[in-house]
Amino acid sequence: MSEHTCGCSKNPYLPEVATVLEVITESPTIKSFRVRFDNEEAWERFTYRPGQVGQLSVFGVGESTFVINTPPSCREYIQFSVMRAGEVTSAIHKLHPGDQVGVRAPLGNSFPCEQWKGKNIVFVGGGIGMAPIRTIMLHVMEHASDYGKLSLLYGAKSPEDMAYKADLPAWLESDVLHTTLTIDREAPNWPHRVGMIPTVLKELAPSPDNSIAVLCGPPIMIKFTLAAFRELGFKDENIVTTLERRMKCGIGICGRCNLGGKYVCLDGPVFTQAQLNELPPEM
Amino acid sequence: MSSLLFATPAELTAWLAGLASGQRVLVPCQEGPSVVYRPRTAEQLSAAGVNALLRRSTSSPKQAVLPQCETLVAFKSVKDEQDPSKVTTTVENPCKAEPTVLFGCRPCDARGFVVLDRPYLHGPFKDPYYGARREATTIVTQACPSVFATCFCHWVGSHPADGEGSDILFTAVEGGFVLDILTEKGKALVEGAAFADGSDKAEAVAAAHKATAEALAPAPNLSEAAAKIAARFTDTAFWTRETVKCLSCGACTYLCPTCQCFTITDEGSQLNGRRLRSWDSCMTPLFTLETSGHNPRPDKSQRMRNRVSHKFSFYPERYDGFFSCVGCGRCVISCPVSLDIRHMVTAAMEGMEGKKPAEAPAAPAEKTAETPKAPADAPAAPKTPAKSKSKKR
Amino acid sequence: MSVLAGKELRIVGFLCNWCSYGGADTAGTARAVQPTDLRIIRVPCSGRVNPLFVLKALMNGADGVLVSGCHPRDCHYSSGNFYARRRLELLKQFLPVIGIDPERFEYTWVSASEGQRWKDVVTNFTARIHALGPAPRWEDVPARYDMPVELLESLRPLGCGEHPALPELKQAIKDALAQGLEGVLGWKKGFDAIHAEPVFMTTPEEVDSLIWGPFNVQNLAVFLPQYKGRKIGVVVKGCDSKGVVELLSEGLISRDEVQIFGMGCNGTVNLSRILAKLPEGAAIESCACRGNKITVTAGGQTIEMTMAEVAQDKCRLCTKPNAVISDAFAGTPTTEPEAPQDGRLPGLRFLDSLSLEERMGFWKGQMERCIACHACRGACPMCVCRDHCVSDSRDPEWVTQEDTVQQKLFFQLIHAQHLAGRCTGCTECERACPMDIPVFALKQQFGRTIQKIFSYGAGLDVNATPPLLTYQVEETTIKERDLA
Amino acid sequence: MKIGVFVCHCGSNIEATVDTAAVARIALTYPDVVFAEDTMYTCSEPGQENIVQAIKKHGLDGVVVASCSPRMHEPTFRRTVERAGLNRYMFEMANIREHVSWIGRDREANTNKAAELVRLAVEKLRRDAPLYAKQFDVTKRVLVIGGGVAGIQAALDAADAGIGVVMVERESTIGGKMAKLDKTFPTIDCSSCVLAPKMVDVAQNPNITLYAHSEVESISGFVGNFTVKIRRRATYVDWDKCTGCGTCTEKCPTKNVPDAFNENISTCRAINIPFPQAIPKKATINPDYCRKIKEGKCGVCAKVCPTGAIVYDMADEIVEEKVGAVIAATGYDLMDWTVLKEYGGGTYPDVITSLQYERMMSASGPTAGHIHRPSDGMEPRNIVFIQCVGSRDCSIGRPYCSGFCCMYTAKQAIMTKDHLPDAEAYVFYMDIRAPGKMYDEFTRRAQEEYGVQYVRGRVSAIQPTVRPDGKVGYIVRGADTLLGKQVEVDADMVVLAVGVEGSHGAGHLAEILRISYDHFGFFMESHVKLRPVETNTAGVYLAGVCQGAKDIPASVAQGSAAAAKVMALFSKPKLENDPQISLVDIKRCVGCGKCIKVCPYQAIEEVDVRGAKKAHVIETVCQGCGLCTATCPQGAIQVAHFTDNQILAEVNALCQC
Repeated sequence: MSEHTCGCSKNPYLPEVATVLEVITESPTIKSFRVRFDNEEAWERFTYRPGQVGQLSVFGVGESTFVINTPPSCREYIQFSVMRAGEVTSAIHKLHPGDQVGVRAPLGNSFPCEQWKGKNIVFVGGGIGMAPIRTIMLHVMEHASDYGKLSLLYGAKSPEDMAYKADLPAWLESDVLHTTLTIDREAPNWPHRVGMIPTVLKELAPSPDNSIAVLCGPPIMIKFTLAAFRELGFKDENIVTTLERRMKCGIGICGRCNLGGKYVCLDGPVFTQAQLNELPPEM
Repeated sequence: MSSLLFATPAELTAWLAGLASGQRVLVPCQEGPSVVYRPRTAEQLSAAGVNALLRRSTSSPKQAVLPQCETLVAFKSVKDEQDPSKVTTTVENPCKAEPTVLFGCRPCDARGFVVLDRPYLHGPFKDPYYGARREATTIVTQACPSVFATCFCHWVGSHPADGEGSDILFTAVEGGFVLDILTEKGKALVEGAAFADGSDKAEAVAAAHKATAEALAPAPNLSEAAAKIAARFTDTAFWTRETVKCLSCGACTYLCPTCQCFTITDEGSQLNGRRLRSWDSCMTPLFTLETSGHNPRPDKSQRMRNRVSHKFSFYPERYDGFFSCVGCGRCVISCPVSLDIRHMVTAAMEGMEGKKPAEAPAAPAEKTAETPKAPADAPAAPKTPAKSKSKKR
Repeated sequence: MSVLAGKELRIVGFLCNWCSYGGADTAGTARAVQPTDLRIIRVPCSGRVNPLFVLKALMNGADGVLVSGCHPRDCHYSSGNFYARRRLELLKQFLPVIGIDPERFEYTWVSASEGQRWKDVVTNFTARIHALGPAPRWEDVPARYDMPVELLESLRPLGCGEHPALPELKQAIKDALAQGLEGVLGWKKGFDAIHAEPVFMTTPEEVDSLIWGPFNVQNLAVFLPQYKGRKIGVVVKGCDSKGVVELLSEGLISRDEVQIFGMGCNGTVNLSRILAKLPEGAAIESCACRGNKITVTAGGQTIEMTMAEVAQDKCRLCTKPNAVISDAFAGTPTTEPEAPQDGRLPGLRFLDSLSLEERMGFWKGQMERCIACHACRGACPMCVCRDHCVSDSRDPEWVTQEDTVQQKLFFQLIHAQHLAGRCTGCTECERACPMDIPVFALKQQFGRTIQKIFSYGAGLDVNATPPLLTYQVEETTIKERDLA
Repeated sequence: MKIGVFVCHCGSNIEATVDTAAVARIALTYPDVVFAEDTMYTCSEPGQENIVQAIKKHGLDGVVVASCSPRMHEPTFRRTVERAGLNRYMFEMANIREHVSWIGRDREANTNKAAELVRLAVEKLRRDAPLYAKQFDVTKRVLVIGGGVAGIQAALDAADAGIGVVMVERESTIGGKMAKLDKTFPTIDCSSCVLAPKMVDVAQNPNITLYAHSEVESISGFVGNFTVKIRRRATYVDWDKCTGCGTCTEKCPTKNVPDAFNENISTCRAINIPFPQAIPKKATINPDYCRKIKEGKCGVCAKVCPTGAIVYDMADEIVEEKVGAVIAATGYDLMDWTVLKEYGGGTYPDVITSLQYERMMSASGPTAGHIHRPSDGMEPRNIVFIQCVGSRDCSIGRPYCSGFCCMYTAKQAIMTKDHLPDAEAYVFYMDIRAPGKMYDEFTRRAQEEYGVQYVRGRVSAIQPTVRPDGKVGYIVRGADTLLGKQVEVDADMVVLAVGVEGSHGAGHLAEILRISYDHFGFFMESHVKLRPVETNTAGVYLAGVCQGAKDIPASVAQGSAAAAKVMALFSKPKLENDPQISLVDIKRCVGCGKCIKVCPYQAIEEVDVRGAKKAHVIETVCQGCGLCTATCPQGAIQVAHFTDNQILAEVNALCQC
């Protein structure tokens, strides 16, 4: 019985060492980090689907799960938008370009955009929830012809809290995407809408037939926006969202992120509302 | 290909001592009132003799394949001479396992490994550390000579002489032990052991197994357990009532041979540090506490609901109906408030014939007796209304 | 990162910024030559030094630790050193129980102007540590696995028969429920005849299931903080009532929300000792308790055992069998024996008989068996912050997740330190331990030291202030040593 | 994180016994250290500029300077890193001079120790977080407690600086002990001539609100925002109507009231005005003696009072004032000398205290300036002054010297010779303390010009005798250590220079002010040499004898000093707090209240957060001692810059075997 050493390259716990190429301060609490694997050969092999997540780690501090919010077509880097909240995210916020981090990706499932061919899609992003929305939206916009009418409703607390300021102009002028921006409360020289996302959504009143709703944001926002979508006639199986959960292994073994029999990190984080209704109510 | 061999206690001890020279031999050892698995050297084994080793262990042998704490990743960095801010980090994969013989565990422990194999090895991602140790470990199980009052392996589809998960199953008979070689690994282990043929003792073995099995109290029918316990999920009053006495200490999860949960934490610094995997318990609120302060399971009744549902409903739903509990009873023996999972399962199933989760009696909004709740800074978790849709089975 | 081998030892100093750090500066300015071993960590005040810092250092390779602050009454923050003096004196007398030589730790007072005195303090302390030599490392100490098994003589006759006043107690509870009490915590029969389990009785029928006897081992005070804001009752033995008193005195539960029912207790059993007398794992068919005899039929055999053989250690030396506080007390109180000369339980007695090195070996052996499940914390009525215990936190990170002996023993030290002056001696931590590790010995070491220094016992007076939360300007009962 | 390490040579102070270049090299191997160098003089102007450039060039997030003691240059370097744009708390120092290079000559050991101390500083810095001072608005008014000379001086100075003053005086008039004096040393100028104008200024200054016959009931809040409750004790006279005409005093039938102002050597009426220059010049009724109040009879004063100001059923009144700072100037009392049995313990009528003698000599005193023996009114021929009565006397636990008794005794002796030219004055003393300007000349003048006989020795006993002419005399037995022989004086009257202590009730006031005090009743200053008028409680200052025995010039100086401190405090528009304070994580706090019990400054209050009890730190009151952090079982309260993790990082850097 020879000593077994794990030659298997595919050790799901072993992060790829990557370098931070660029740090973009999106808002007082959100920064986006563009990273690229050091190992070029691994970088070439690396592919992912929109909506998949990755475990970004600062060595010595820990790992945390973030959606890869660049579309798969972008090959120079992958981007993670991180809101400062706890120990790991604060350590990430201290990173400078040139620092080394660990990346374990891709993990989890992705947005089932193949099934949306020919349908209208309503994207609704709340605060940091805009990160997963951005991934799938950019991917869908690249193949806009395959889909129907695309519209985005992006809400944040205040103008400073609005992320992706660099992309907003492009989204506003884009001919394939009808964009509406809103903030919770009145703010000086703010040209767009003011109001909570559910109320603005009801005003926009997108039609439910042949339409998919993609909805991400903090739990309280999802609760009311979901009700709004149902009021507008959207069926549960056409409403897609991503779940937030405490995660550690990210590969469905450590048992932490279970919702009933499903593991959010493996069977999710993307779920349709219909799937969620099947699972035990333990949000 | 079950071939029976016979070995006298002395022969078995000598054989074990021989194995100890080449590989790690884990045997149950008495330390104070508790029995734990410890590696023993050849001299210690021959001095102790096999009969002294045949004790029921207090904690499970899960340690053999999933240590309480191990290093998943070791990272080191080297500073660039010219530009010390430039650091090149290298990551190592210290995944190695020493060949091990786990001697003297019981059928429920062995089946515990089979239960752990499903999430650790048969999912889309294989766990290399667990896999390496699992492969390097040969399991020599003793068929239970007697049963404990807290044993209920027969509730969960097993029995005191179940060979599932074992490489060799030996049974104590008149004058020695009959070894039933079940797998290739088992066969490799007894190579050159020159044990006598034991096929003539087959009836004695069967008789011994039958006698032990009869000592077990009759088991309820748990075939419907998964659906019924899933239906019980929304009955918060039930879970609150059942967990009044629970201290939410988590001792049950640390003793359990099938608890798979662990946490990952980093120690040290980027220059020189390691990422640790260590056992974790779903019974502590920190298990699901999110950084925002929101906690889907803040109260012990929700945590116990998750623990029981995982073993008897979620796991079966995910892995073709197999329970993740092997009925060893350790959580019942060592619970400080003698909370009995058997009672919880049977009570949860009562009156749930044909019920679906939605139709479970909508319990009055029972004020959950739970520890001073950390004020959820995040807005209250949205309670998605129980849908009328029936649960697909 | 290490000391000069052979020349230096690892000595860690915690110096208060205002006086002692200044004193060290003055010594420096005066060019007062000193040995170089000491590494100084600056803290705002000697009161900032949590004894766990000292334990962390001594457990991880420090050969000596020195804490120095302002002279009493000179504290820049007026009372920092008064609290420090109590905590550090208590720590110093605690150290021997885990095999650390108390001479390796010292606290002293040096003012900013006493440069010469600081030089003498450092020189003498370093000499003392060099005389002691390098501290034994946990890796090199041979583990030992022997256990304290002594059976203590009971101070009073322990019984286990049916308690005559049980019906009276049940009636009192039923009346209270009738008057609107939401429920009363008690015990009922467990999954077999020798196990009892806590129950929250809300209906008269449930009250009938209340049992009172040798198997009522759980301390029900542990559940009280979870019922904050709700009016409930609790049935208490003598030791449990001390837990209730301590919770009340610290304001963790409010008196008007708890109704306390007491009855004379005749002692409870140690289940491991009963199970040891029965065939291994046998199912308990029946159990009869009469006088001081317990007759158990299991696995086809009938075994008789007396309370003297199987009673819990704490019950043998118990001096408070009747509730020290109660709203309703059923039956006549049992006789309360005089306080024993030597209140040590077997764990501490056994440790006292060992040498320092042997004690390290003892704890090493015990901690190897520990599975860090923290049931000892779960069962402790005083652990109200169990949901976010400092031992599970990363900020502050006192303990890592490694399962080494030091990390697991350090959790026990945190638990003992947090209970100093608060532990009521219910020994639930030891009973709840699935691996039967005598963890109560650490708490009792703090308890007896506090009894000796401050003649204070926890859980006896609702209006008492635990000794570590107050101070005397002149500590008559603390004999300080002077290094200079 | 990017850390820069600067190892200082400090000329040769460090370089002599520490290889700073090696320390810098080793520092480069520490985590997050991206720049390390050794410099000649880091604290010099070029040295600091070098740090600023390095921060900019390497984009440093934090700086470690290994040099001298942080008690010396931490503020300097904090300003340096602030100049370079970093937060001043992203900075740590390693003391490799006083704690390393200066105390040992073993270069190898010193270098290794220096490297380790730099490692401690780096590990702590890696866990430091930027801290920001908070701004609070200030109530620019000051409360002066005590209307003695120190309090008056402080009040006037503060009022002149435009600061609102609330003065609270316990007696019915300000002036304190100085108002009782006849003359003052060393110039023998009339005390009230000097003091009265200042008292009038206090009354007339629009910025000063005077509450006489009042006491401080309670003070809550913190520096910049104190809320003071003042109890205006009932005077039974409506001071708005009372004109101070004195008619009531004349007509009042109760004549046997012991006159506190005159140190009880005479009696006065139940309703009176303490002395002519009293401010406010208003009458007050002594309720313990007034027949109307006690038994409901009499009522003469109400009848005669021209303005009907008498209010027999007047009750105490609580008034609330908002102030930003407090100056305690509560003065002193004479200690209770009756414990000294050898001086008759208060039973001999002609053995009086210096203050009583002063009242006797005062023109506005009960004897209109004539010196008469209290027993029989005889003009004394031999007067003996005894020094250090209850001072410098360890046998009764009074070790300290009361400072100004030698000087006033010399003055009283001189005045005695003035009043009674042919009287003999003897002074028994141990050492004459005359340190001030023209002080020693003054005492010498008493001996040479006025023939006061100074006898160096202590008095062992005073023996009353009956002289042949039937009059009572007092044999004062003592020793003359200069002549080395026993001495006896047949004195007519003995004046004791009684030691001083904090005024009665000082301890209670200290607790209200949350400042410490010694068991003589003197308040404890923040630092006896460097901060004599400040206390450990922010916003509370001291002036005069309440802080320790001192004479009038020193008290006045401290009055001005305390006022100056208040002016400095109020000079900035907003008050900045020290950011090195504790902060509570309400998610972890279970509201057990242990931190509240141990906080020396009551800086932690219990608040209700969604129904749960939680602790909350008042930013301006917390002084950052960290006691709460060491007490909190679940680490829910952490003192910034000295959190558990920061100190643990240092412990782990040293002890990780």
